Amino acid sequence: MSVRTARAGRERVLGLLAAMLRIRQFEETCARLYGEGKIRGFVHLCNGEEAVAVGVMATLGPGDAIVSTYREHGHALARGIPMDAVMAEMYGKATGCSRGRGGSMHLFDAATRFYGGNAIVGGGLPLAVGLALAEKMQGRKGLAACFFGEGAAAEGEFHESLNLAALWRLPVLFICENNLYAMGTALERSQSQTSIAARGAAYGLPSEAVSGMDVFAVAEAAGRAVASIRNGGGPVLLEMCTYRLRAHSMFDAQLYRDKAEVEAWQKRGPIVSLTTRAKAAALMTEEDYQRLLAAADAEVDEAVRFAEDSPWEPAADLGRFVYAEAGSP
Amino acid sequence: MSVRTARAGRERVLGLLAAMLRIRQFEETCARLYGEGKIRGFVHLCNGEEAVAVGVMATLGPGDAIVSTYREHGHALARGIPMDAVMAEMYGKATGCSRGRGGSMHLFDAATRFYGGNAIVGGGLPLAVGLALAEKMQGRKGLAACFFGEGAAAEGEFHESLNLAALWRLPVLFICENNLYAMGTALERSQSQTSIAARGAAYGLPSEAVSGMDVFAVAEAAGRAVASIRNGGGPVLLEMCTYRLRAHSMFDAQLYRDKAEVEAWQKRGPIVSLTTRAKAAALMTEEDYQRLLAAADAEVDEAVRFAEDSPWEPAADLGRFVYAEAGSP
Amino acid sequence: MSTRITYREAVREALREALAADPRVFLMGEDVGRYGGCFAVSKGLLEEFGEERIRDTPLAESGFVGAGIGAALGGMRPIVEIMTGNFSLLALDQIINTAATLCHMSGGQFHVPLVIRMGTGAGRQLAAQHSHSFEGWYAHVPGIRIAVPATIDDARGMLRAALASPDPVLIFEPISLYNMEGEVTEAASAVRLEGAAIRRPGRDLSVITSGASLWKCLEAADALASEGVEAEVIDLRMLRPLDDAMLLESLARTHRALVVDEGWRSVGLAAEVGMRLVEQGFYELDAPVARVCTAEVPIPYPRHLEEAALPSAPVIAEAARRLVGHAK
Amino acid sequence: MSTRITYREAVREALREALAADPRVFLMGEDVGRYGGCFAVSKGLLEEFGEERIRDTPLAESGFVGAGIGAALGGMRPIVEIMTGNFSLLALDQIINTAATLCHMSGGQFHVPLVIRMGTGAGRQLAAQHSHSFEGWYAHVPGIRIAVPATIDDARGMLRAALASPDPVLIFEPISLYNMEGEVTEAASAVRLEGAAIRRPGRDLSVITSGASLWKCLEAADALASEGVEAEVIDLRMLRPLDDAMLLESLARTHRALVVDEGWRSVGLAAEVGMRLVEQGFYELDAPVARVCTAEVPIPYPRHLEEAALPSAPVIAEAARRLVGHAK
Ligand SMILES: Cc1ncc(C[n+]2csc(CCOP(=O)(O)OP(=O)(O)O)c2C)c(N)n1
Ligand SMILES: Cc1ncc(C[n+]2csc(CCOP(=O)(O)OP(=O)(O)O)c2C)c(N)n1
Ligand SMILES: [Mg+2]
Ligand SMILES: [Mg+2]
Repeated sequence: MSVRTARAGRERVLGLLAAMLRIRQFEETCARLYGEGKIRGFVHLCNGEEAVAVGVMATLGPGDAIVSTYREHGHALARGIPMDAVMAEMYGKATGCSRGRGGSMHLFDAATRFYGGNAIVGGGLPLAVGLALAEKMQGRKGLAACFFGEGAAAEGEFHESLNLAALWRLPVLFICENNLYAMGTALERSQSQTSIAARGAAYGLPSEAVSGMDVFAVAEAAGRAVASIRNGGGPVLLEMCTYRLRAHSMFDAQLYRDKAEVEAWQKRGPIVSLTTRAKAAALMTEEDYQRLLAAADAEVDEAVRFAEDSPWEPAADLGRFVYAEAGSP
Repeated sequence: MSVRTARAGRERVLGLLAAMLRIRQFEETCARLYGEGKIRGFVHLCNGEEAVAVGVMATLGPGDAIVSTYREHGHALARGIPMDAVMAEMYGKATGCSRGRGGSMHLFDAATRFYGGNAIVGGGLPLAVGLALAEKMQGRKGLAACFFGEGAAAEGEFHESLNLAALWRLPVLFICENNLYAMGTALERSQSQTSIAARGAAYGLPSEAVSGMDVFAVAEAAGRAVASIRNGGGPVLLEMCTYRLRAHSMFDAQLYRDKAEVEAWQKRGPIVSLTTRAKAAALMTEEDYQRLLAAADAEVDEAVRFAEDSPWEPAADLGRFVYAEAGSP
Repeated sequence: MSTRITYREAVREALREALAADPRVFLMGEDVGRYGGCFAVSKGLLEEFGEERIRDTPLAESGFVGAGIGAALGGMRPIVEIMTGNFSLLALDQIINTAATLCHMSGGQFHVPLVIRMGTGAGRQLAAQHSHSFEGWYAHVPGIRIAVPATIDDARGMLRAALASPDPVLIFEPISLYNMEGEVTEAASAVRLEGAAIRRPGRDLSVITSGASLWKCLEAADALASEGVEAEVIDLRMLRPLDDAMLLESLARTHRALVVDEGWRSVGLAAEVGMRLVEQGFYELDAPVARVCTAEVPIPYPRHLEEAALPSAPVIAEAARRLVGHAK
Repeated sequence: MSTRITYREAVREALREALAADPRVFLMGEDVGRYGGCFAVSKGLLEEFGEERIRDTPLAESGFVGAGIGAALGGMRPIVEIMTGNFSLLALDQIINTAATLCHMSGGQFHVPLVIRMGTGAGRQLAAQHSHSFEGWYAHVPGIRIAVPATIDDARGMLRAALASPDPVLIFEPISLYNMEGEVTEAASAVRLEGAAIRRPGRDLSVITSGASLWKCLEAADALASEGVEAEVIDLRMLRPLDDAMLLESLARTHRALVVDEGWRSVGLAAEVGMRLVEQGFYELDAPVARVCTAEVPIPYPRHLEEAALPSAPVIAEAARRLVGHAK
């Protein structure tokens, strides 16, 4: 990374680091608030995987569509959904980005074309295919970026979606966040072919495995993929090799993996590794880091305040939005 | 084929030819009976694909389980379900192999471990995986042979099933009858990867493309696969390259393919090609052929008579077999 | 404006008009193009509109239904064809967990203006994996609308209305009606995606039905009329939302109701219709609401068993007679 | 024989006994092994029975449910776990088109002695893709049996009975009950896979329910009792087949019935129960059968909205009061 880092320049390093730190600090606070019972339901943190969200989003434009999973706080924040709206959604408040109805697993935002927040594993892939089809049929330049886990690659919808996208040469960027586990099930215990990139290639998709711990590597690979897609090259699959440093959700005793394994990966975490190397390359200082951290914390505090102060959706409105309301498109 | 044919010997040639002819003649009669309104519903003929059924079944034992599709007359007859019971099922008579309830698409037979007759494209694959799992867990030596079309390879269940079988090294013989079309949709218009064998390989299954028009090639490949599976080598995928010489079903104007294409394949048909070559190798005579044809016709006539004479299931028994009856296992 | 066409042609005409009227509309499904549709509904459309807009898909129900949802989110107006209701079960996750929930989960930000058409029902000896009527069952699910065109006019007009809906609409076309001929009597633009319709007025009992069963009920009503019993036959048209008001109005006149449905009886549409009448019209009832539904068996292949399984005009008439004979 | 355990432990105990008793039994599903089950039900079983019999599967609901069907056909007694009812929609094709039809399509030659267990229901703020109650909806389908254990005894005993059934049995475990504690009062071998149960006798109205709602109904019944209204609370236990006889017997005593179901109202279980009472017990009814169901919305995340969507003891009690206040 060091050469690339040097080339990247200080501004870029600080920008990417700031983006990762706000995700990290946001989620750390969510974990605390979960303990306090302010946030409920299933909450899945992306701790350790921030570089994927940040690196990929850096390469996308406002016309692109995003499809994500239940582990999507990072994607949502990196995409630009205001943190206060995301935090309010975690609380289930009316000011949340899904009006409180979705919670952690169902973040949505029309302004940034963020199509959720899908808690059906694999369920988002066909959606991304369709969004890309819409771009293509309408002659627009947008693409659909679709995040999913390596566990999802076992679902039939992965197969059906990759085939459709490849067959119709649709502008889809498939981003597999391979964090080696689907809940407690290790990849090699659930799939006969453990290279997700090889999977993509089997459908004729240009596919590449990338270090998902290195935000520059992510951004570079995504940038190349996006360029190729925009040039009409059809869909691309990126396998982001990463690791979930915390539990699957808030109810996970992590009996399925060794502490030592987690610790080894912790050292390779995207924030710590970027910081260490950028400091070594004299592109930033510990003060820079502390300043960004403080800024992130301040933003998070503000978001919590916003969420706390926000109203609940009235129970009388329970039945709204089951169908479109008059005046909807 | 000529070398193999010579090695095969007259008995074998005549045996395989007889097996294919009885399927062919059976189905020709079904087509006629359909025109007469004696057989109804959807009927899918395997004309042109008889070598696959006959060649594969020749390598299986009585302990093996068969899972098939709606295009299964050939499989059923080659497996040894008595022709009269199959014909009676075509009529929907109480003496049919499914007691008349299934018809053409749902042939079943416990005695030969024939598990249908599944009209959900791709639906049989997980079943075969489970049957194989049952063999393995019970320490039996049987395997599950699973027939499906190349169109089915696009379904999610293909993906899920191949992965499960490969992951658990289950004794499944996957036989893809690649006849190039799924109804009116050509393979290259529906799948980005048109080699089904390459598909299998992507899951780590030993996979091979075989001429499905050559009954010896089918039997040899199937024999090797069966041996490997019985030796604990895990599942195998065979792509049988074949062609459906008649329409998809009885309601198909075949607008999607050229007559010339069909005619070209007709010349490569499994019966005509075996006959021509066997005669050239002096392993059989035209008289042999006529004798086998007559025998097949006689068997078919007898089956029709049986079906005609058979009783209908009483309408009062409509509600039976929704649940197991007392005394069922 | 009075032409005789088949139900199949009516649907095709509706598709053609929709494709011609709006560039965002496209048709997608298995064999809708080259083959012309498994029930020949879309024959000729590929030649007219091209491969981009008449899209043959791979065999991948979940995938292409999901892609339809995505395309709808992306600004298109997709019409997805699923060959028959039984196969739609492969796509049910996408329909229920995604299409039906997105509007609500997103707090009203996103809509799924998707139309899914599928063949439904028995009557052609297609046996247990091709013959079931799931439209009533689908009506359980909030967030979707369920249309069942039983007449030529509805076959021709409902699609247009469905495409104008911002919500997902499922249109169930009874395959036994494709060859039915009839007059076009109404402008397609006049057909609404709401409300039941009285297909035959009557004073003695309300026979409430939908889809292919409508014609059996009308046949039964004719038989009853010759015996002096005047059945009012109501075609629900929409199974979700149900037009409770019209049903209750009819009941207030007839005081007896028979619900006829080609779905299985238990936890089916007929139970819902019956319960709504009971809940809202209990004191109007001179007899218990009665149901005639399909026998609770996977549909068997032979004609006599298939017929025995399905509602038929004689069985409907007999149930009506029993109901009318009933004094409270 | 009176031990205090949780519902979760009761299910685990049932699994353990079944695995120990019959080598054909195995458990298969996502994260049933290493992880211990997404709701910790199968914790410890992997260590006890090994990987062959406690099988972690890939994420492939249709595939492993279909494999369960195949294994059942092949002589095993698989128990397939699907994490929650919403995900079971991905496997619905296998359940309906195959498991439920095989016996009939094969003319009685083949049986599918498969048990599918899944979590069901809301109450834990898991929102629209994790919270729905589909058990009543599944009861539409002939060829399967639907069990909903609401008590510790049933959680412990129904599995055993289900494994003895030659037909596919779906067991829905309300996730909000997993932490519930109670006494084991019955030998598992005494628990039958049929029949409803009166959980509280009463003379003024019949409250008919199942699953997690049972406890809300009992709470409502306590409140009503303090007002002098004695509700009879019936736990359906089996949603297919339904125990009509017991329901009618109860109705003959109380003349009023309220059906409470956590599923959506339209075309749901409550409609079916209500219609059976109307069809068979119309002249016993002193008031229309009433329903309390979940609001017809995808379940929202925030607690106050989730609670507003679900049946609750106060709402049930209020409906009961209205019903009892009703004179015919
Ligand atoms: C269809 C479906 N099956 C099961 C689940 C339960 N579940 C939620 S997350 C998860 C693991 C998914 O693993 P992966 O795709 O690798 O993503 P990760 O959580 O590792 O980011 C499971 C099994 C679900 N939400 N949807
Ligand atoms: C799930 C499902 N979708 C669609 C169909 C309708 N259908 C029946 S056969 C068929 C084509 C299948 O093609 P293939 O798998 O290649 O087998 P072939 O008919 O060529 O033998 C289709 C689309 C079906 N039966 N099941
Ligand atoms: Mg993962
Ligand atoms: Mg084919």
